[in-house]
Amino acid sequence: MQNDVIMAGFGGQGILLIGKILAYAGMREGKEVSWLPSYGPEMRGGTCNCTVVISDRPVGSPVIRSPRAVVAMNLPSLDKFEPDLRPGGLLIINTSLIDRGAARDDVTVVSVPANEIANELGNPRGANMIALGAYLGATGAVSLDGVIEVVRETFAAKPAVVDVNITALRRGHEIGAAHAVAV
Amino acid sequence: MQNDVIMAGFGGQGILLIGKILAYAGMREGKEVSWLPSYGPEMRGGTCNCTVVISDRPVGSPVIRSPRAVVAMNLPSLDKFEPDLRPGGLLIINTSLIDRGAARDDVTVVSVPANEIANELGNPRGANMIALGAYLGATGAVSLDGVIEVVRETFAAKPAVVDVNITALRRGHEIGAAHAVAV
Amino acid sequence: MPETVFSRPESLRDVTTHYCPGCTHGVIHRLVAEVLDELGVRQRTVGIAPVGCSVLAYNYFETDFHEASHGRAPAVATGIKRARPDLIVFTYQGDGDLASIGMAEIVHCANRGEKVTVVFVNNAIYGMTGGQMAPTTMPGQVATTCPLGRDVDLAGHPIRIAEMLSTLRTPAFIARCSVHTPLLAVNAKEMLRRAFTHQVEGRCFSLVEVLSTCPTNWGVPPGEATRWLEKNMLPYYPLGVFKTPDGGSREPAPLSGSGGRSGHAE
Amino acid sequence: MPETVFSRPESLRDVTTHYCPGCTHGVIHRLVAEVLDELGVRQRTVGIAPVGCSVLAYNYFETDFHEASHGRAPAVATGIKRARPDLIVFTYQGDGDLASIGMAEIVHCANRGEKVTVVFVNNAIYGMTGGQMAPTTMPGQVATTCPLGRDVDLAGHPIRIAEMLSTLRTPAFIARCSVHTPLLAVNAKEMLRRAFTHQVEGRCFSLVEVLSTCPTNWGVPPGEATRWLEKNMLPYYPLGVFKTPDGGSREPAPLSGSGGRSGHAE
Amino acid sequence: MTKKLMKGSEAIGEAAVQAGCHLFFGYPITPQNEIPEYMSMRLPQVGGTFVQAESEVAASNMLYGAAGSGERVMTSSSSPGISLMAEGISYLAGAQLPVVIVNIMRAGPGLGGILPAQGDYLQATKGMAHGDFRLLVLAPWSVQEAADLVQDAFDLADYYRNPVMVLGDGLIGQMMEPVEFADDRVPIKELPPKGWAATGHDGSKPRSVINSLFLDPEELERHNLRLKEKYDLIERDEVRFEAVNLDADYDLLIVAYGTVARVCSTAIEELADSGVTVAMVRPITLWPYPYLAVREAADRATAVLVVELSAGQMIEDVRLALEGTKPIHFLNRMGGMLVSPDAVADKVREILGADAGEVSDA
Amino acid sequence: MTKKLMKGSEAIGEAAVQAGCHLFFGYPITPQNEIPEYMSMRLPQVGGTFVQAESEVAASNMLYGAAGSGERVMTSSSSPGISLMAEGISYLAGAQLPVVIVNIMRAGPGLGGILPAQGDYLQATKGMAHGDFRLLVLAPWSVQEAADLVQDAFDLADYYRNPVMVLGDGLIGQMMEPVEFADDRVPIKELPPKGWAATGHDGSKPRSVINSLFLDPEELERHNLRLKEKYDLIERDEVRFEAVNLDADYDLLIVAYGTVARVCSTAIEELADSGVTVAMVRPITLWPYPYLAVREAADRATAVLVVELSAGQMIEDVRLALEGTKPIHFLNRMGGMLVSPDAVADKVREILGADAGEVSDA
Amino acid sequence: MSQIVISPDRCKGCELCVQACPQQILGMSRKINAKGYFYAEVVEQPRCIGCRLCCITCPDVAIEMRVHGTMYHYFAY
Amino acid sequence: MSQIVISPDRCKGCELCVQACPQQILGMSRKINAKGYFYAEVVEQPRCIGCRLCCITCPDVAIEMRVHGTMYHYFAY
Ligand SMILES: Cc1ncc(C[n+]2csc(CCOP(=O)(O)OP(=O)(O)O)c2C)c(N)n1
Ligand SMILES: Cc1ncc(C[n+]2csc(CCOP(=O)(O)OP(=O)(O)O)c2C)c(N)n1
Ligand code: SF4
Ligand code: SF4
Ligand code: SF4
Ligand code: SF4
Ligand code: SF4
Ligand code: SF4
Ligand SMILES: [Mg+2]
Ligand SMILES: [Mg+2]
Repeated sequence: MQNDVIMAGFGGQGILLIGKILAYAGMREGKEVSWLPSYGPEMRGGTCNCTVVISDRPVGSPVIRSPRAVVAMNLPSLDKFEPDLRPGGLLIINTSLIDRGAARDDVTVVSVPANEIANELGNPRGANMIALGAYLGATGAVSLDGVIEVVRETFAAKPAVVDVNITALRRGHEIGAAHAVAV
Repeated sequence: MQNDVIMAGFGGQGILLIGKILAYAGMREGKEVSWLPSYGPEMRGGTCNCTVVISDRPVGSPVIRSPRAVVAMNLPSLDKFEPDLRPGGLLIINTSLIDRGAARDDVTVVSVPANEIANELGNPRGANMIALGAYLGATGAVSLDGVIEVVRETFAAKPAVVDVNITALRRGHEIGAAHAVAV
Repeated sequence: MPETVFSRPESLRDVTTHYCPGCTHGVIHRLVAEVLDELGVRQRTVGIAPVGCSVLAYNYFETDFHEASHGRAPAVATGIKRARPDLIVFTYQGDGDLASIGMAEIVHCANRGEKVTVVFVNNAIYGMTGGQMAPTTMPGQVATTCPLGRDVDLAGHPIRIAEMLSTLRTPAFIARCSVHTPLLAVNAKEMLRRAFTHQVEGRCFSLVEVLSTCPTNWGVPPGEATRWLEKNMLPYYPLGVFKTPDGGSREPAPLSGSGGRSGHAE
Repeated sequence: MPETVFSRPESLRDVTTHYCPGCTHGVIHRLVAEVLDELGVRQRTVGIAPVGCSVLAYNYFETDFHEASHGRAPAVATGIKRARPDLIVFTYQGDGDLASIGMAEIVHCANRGEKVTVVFVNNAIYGMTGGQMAPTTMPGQVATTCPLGRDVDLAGHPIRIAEMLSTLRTPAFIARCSVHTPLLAVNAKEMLRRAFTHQVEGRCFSLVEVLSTCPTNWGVPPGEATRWLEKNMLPYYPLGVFKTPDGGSREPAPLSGSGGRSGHAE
Repeated sequence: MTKKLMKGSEAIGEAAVQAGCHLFFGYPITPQNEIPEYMSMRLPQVGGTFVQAESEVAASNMLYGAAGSGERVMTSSSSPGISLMAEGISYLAGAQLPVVIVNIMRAGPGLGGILPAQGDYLQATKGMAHGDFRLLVLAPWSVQEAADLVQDAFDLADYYRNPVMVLGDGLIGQMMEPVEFADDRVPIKELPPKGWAATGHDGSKPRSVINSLFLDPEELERHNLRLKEKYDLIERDEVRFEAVNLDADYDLLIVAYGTVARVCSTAIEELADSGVTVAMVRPITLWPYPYLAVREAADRATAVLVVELSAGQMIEDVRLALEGTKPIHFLNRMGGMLVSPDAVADKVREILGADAGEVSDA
Repeated sequence: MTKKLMKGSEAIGEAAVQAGCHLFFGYPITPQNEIPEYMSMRLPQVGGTFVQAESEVAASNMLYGAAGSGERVMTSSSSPGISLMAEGISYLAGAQLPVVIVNIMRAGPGLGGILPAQGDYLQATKGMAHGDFRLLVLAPWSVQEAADLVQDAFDLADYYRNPVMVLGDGLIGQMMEPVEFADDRVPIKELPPKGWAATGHDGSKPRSVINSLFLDPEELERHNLRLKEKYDLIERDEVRFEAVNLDADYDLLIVAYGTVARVCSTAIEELADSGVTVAMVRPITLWPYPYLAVREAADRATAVLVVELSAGQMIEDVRLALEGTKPIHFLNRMGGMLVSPDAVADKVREILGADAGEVSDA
Repeated sequence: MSQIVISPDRCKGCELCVQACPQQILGMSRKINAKGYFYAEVVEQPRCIGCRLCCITCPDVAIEMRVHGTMYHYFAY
Repeated sequence: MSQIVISPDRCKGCELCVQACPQQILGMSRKINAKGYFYAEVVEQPRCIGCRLCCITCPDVAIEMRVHGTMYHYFAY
């Protein structure tokens, strides 16, 4: 049984970070994992994305042509990856920065106003955590607690950050859980 | 029918030059020819040599392992090439600078006090021409007149040099002719 | 009916660059393009892009272009100019490209006196590859290959290309300028105009070193970056003209009281 | 019972070199060997031979050696010294090797301030390959790749390495000397001693440029060659110390009345 | 021995450090910048030395000096940078210096692109530079294997006194995967002391000269023959490959290396689900190449499929192995495009559907 | 059209000049110094340009600029210098620039020696540098052929927009033989104008950009595919070889190239005198390689003998050609040592004496 | 009298022009443009003195200046 | 009192020592040595002032100097 997801957005939205946290938590749960960032010209400004695979068996291709899930944090990302999503797959859309809905009708769509919520929580940089939470809620790819553990360690240095991010994770998780899917 | 010869001596004795003249004359007589100089570390001081092949058929290997003739203008050259000479081959020794005779008894030896004669002729740098003459005399590889022609052209600029060199060639030729061999 | 007194020069193609927000590569591009327009040489100009953030310069200038291998633009320029002396040839190179891997090529291109123009963009960092130390990186400046800051005891001091090349005997025009303020940009344009003019008149090799910002790899916002350059780079990289073709040679003489020219034994 | 006051130094192996008669490479070898003896560092010295007539230097010195690729001896030296700082490391390089193909390596080795010593033998020609033009070849000097003499309009002026390197900010000892007369050879030995001493004391990079003859490719007898060097090279290649580690920087300042450091817009 | 999630580039760096690599000389180039960056941070912590060379040319020659001094040294680069090391690598091989060279391949030719490719296979295995010499070439397919092979590379380099290249691609350099390092790793070879190193000369041992010059042709020929003997030994003893499904009875054999082999393994699993059995030989040493393994595995298949991210490079070695005994099919992408498991599966079905005897389309 | 006695290096230079080579960029290296020296004297006489580059790296990049400007340009070097051009040559191939590169091979690896060898075969034909590209490689066996091939090289380079390498050895460079140049030579190809050259842009034609960078992988892949198509075309149309005695019925086939083939031809004549008939295929294009010719010629022989001045490089292509159909024997010298006609003859007798079916000793 | 025209879609939001304007009449919009940047806009056109410093500063040639009637230039450019 | 010893077989006949000797007491032999060079020899040993310039000049370390008793050095070396 394998979970894979492409997470994408503007550089600076903390996309690569949530991907790493997800992979790390997966490893902690004894799963086989791989994390692959996009690299190349996009790095200048533009968009960035990463592919995370979490599986019970050794990970074959770390490159996923048609992912089981896509987390789109901005419009270019949605335009780029929505078409590749597997039929029946999961599409998480950050409605704060994306003013269009999904074009696909054969996938589960979870709309998350990540930036708005983040601002509410007084943690404007936490939109990525909300999206991650939503992904976890919808897929259960790894346990929320496991991820929270990793977040604690990642930001061990700045306890303040830890708590706001955990709150963000939980808020996202609730939203995602409401659309729980099996992918 | 093929003639080939290795000519060797100190750098500065004009070895490469007489080799070129021989090859050039051969070409003029409609023969196939090749001229191959030694190159490499020896160029610093030390000895130098060249291999000339004159043949009726296209020249195969321009490198001759066991030559039909050797012209040794100094001791190191004699030591180096005498052993390679073909049985029955021709060995020309410049006795002015070499105080030993031939070690081989299965070859025709022509002893030429090239430097002495050159000095006699008031042409101290002409030892090489005397050796070339001797080789021509002994082998008839190409005609003396042909070579003289080439010498005329080669030194066209300095007529004085032409005459002394022709004289040197003739003197050498006489000596060589006295030992005429078929190689 | 309004007159447009400032707009995109003809020699600069109307495309969005891939440069980061506030990166002054964009300013330098425009200045070069304006000079080409004003000298009326665009149609016979061939540019040479380096390997660096400006690797795609060939997409930005409205002239023919060559994309050179890393550091070798001066050799490519030599090839072009020797093949077609009628062309106006310029290289556009970063500090890693020119001062590190391309050191031999720039020194020899300058020393042969190739009649080309070199636009040397010094941003004290390897931009494109993600902020590694350059030969021009400032002492103590943090870069991804000197995480604790450049240690001059291990990596030496920053190389000053304008100073070094101006000691060569072969005539040349060599200057350093900056674009971190508009007024200095105006001066930079003047330096570029002089450099290209020397080439147009077939006079000599010309090189203009332009101090530039790299907000992304310096890790500061563009506004900060201009102040960082002012504070850290300007004192070490003085602006001005270092060499003119008729200005004679600028190499140091032996220190007095040393060996001297004591002649023969007898 | 007579005392031998002059004989072959221990650091110089008792073999005949392949150098041409009168070639001063031999003198320079002996001077370096004498200095190694006198400093008592032979046993912990590693030399680096270039590609050039001195390619076989490893056969002539009684020390461990590396044979480097053409022009890269300073990089090899860097590798050795960084691996074994306790060793005394010197390169022995010709002018084609160091000033042409090896330009980037010598500039960066000097600029990093590698604590090695470079013996730079400038004979204004490519000796080993048969007399082609070097970056150091004199204007008008005939070489096999400039049969009509070096044309400065096409090949530029000779590069003065000592001058160029002494403009780098990183501390170093840089000097130029000659061995075409015995007394100058004595001075050359002194320069070499100072250079190696700086290394032994772990102080800085050091380079000694030694003017040398190439009778074979200059096409003159050895005696002539010393006079040719005196007449043609000395005036262009002044002897002396150009830089000392504590002597401060020697780069030229901007020419006055140019661009200047005009600050911000406001 | 705990698992860490590491980027391939960092795992390569850490593996080198733990293998006793004391010096690193390199020049930045995407997609392997994280290797020099990691080393610049890590080596000083263990008393080692990191030097950012002025170029790859310089780096390869710094390697020469440091390796000649008896230290364990490494450099890393990507395709164009490796080409710049060609002369230096020939010198390293000629002087028989043990060094580890990592090439994280990107797409070419020329500046090309920065995405993964396998276009440097022929360069690494056959024509790296002038003169007769060989590099050992190791090709990892995962971050863990990259780490393991880097450590083995140091042992092999020291044992054979020969440069060893670790040939990965952009994916290996950029992806993160769990890695673990043995706390008690032992060298895979008995390693003699480096008496040949040039570290000073007090007469107690013969003078050390690190050199590749032999002006006397007879001497140089003897040197060439000694090298050839060494290479023959390596070809005999160091061939490595991984076999997938060789015990099953399969219709088709896939030959692929590096991350591409991983994509193929996914395809093989998918095919298995749909009842098609496919075997794979994954060369781990690209030189020496597992000719025999490929030949024997192919003997039991009806056809062979070679999958590469190149115009067709390793396929030459497969041809040499098969000597025309089986049809060879070819699937490739180039320019940074990747082969997908589906593409492999489809190609396999197409081949098996078609007449197995068909002429190779490669 | 008169015969002149010329050194190979000079003949190569003169041939280039007469083929319209306008610029030469090079750096001295034995054993081909006479090429740059000749060009430095000759080019100015015809209004051309000679530049002594600061290095081979620079030379290959000057070539790039001059070729990109639409001129006929050449460089020459020897083994170590060619290795330094690796990156530059990959760029030239990637940007599809027509240039002629002469490599007068010397013995390696590393600094090696300065005497003749054939150790750069695999480099020239397979692994010259990073990325997927090919060079046309022409191998002359006489001074006259060297001159002719250099002139053809310029036509082939222009026609295919691809670098062409003329691969000779120290003998070709140093020996003197009679040469003649046609007064009225016509190009061997229809040559279109070089509209692609970057010579200024007045809008009358699309902007010219000489480039090998394609950051978009799909674009780069298209570029790689276009290159591959070109190479396939060259393999189809440009194979050249010389056949000796193929019409006779022979026991053994020799495969050799360059001056070595000449030595073999002498041996073949000697053997003929003693009643032994031996045939030879001499590849003139090393890439594209005459696989078919070698295969067909071998079909009629009992065994094949490959003779090389290397540890065994071209023999790989012979293996690819023969696919195990015939035993392959190998005779070689290295380090600057040369094969003698006698050695070849002896080897032939030994093989024919022995059981033709014996296992290859290569 | 001078008029500054900033093209929102060319702007990358670097704010250098804002910093450069001696009249402090440039500011950043609250809206994000197609590229995802908050772009610059003219806040108080009338106070513009037509010095062109903003135009000269902009790395992306996102700023044009038009003139109605004639105007005096502070410096040649 | 100084004694100059020239090794004929090390000498390459460059004549630099002859040129260097302030006393003009060195000359070239008429004989050729094993290497094929006319080698240098001391013509007038007694007039040698022990300045060592010949030794310092010789590129092939073919010249040694021995001293009988003590002697004054013109310069340190
Ligand atoms: C031979 C080679 N080595 C290394 C690289 C990787 N590389 C690309 S750009 C660059 C440095 C760019 O820095 P700089 O020249 O300062 O330009 P900037 O990006 O700062 O404008 C490097 C090392 C390469 N492409 N080719
Ligand atoms: C890469 C490479 N390029 C060229 C050569 C050929 N080469 C050998 S020595 C030399 C120049 C030597 O001149 P210099 O450095 O001045 O030393 P000198 O012989 O004058 O002492 C050259 C070009 C080489 N061996 N390797
Ligand atoms: S990385 Fe730096 S130099 Fe490159 S575009 Fe961005 S800011 Fe400019
Ligand atoms: S060629 Fe010149 S440098 Fe070389 S050994 Fe002879 S004289 Fe000395
Ligand atoms: S022209 Fe001057 S005043 Fe007007 S907006 Fe621009 S900077 Fe401000
Ligand atoms: S300077 Fe240009 S890019 Fe920057 S904010 Fe102003 S208009 Fe936008
Ligand atoms: S020591 Fe002085 S005086 Fe005596 S021989 Fe030598 S040079 Fe002449
Ligand atoms: S200097 Fe030395 S080599 Fe030259 S002649 Fe005198 S003794 Fe002989
Ligand atoms: Mg930079
Ligand atoms: Mg020299």
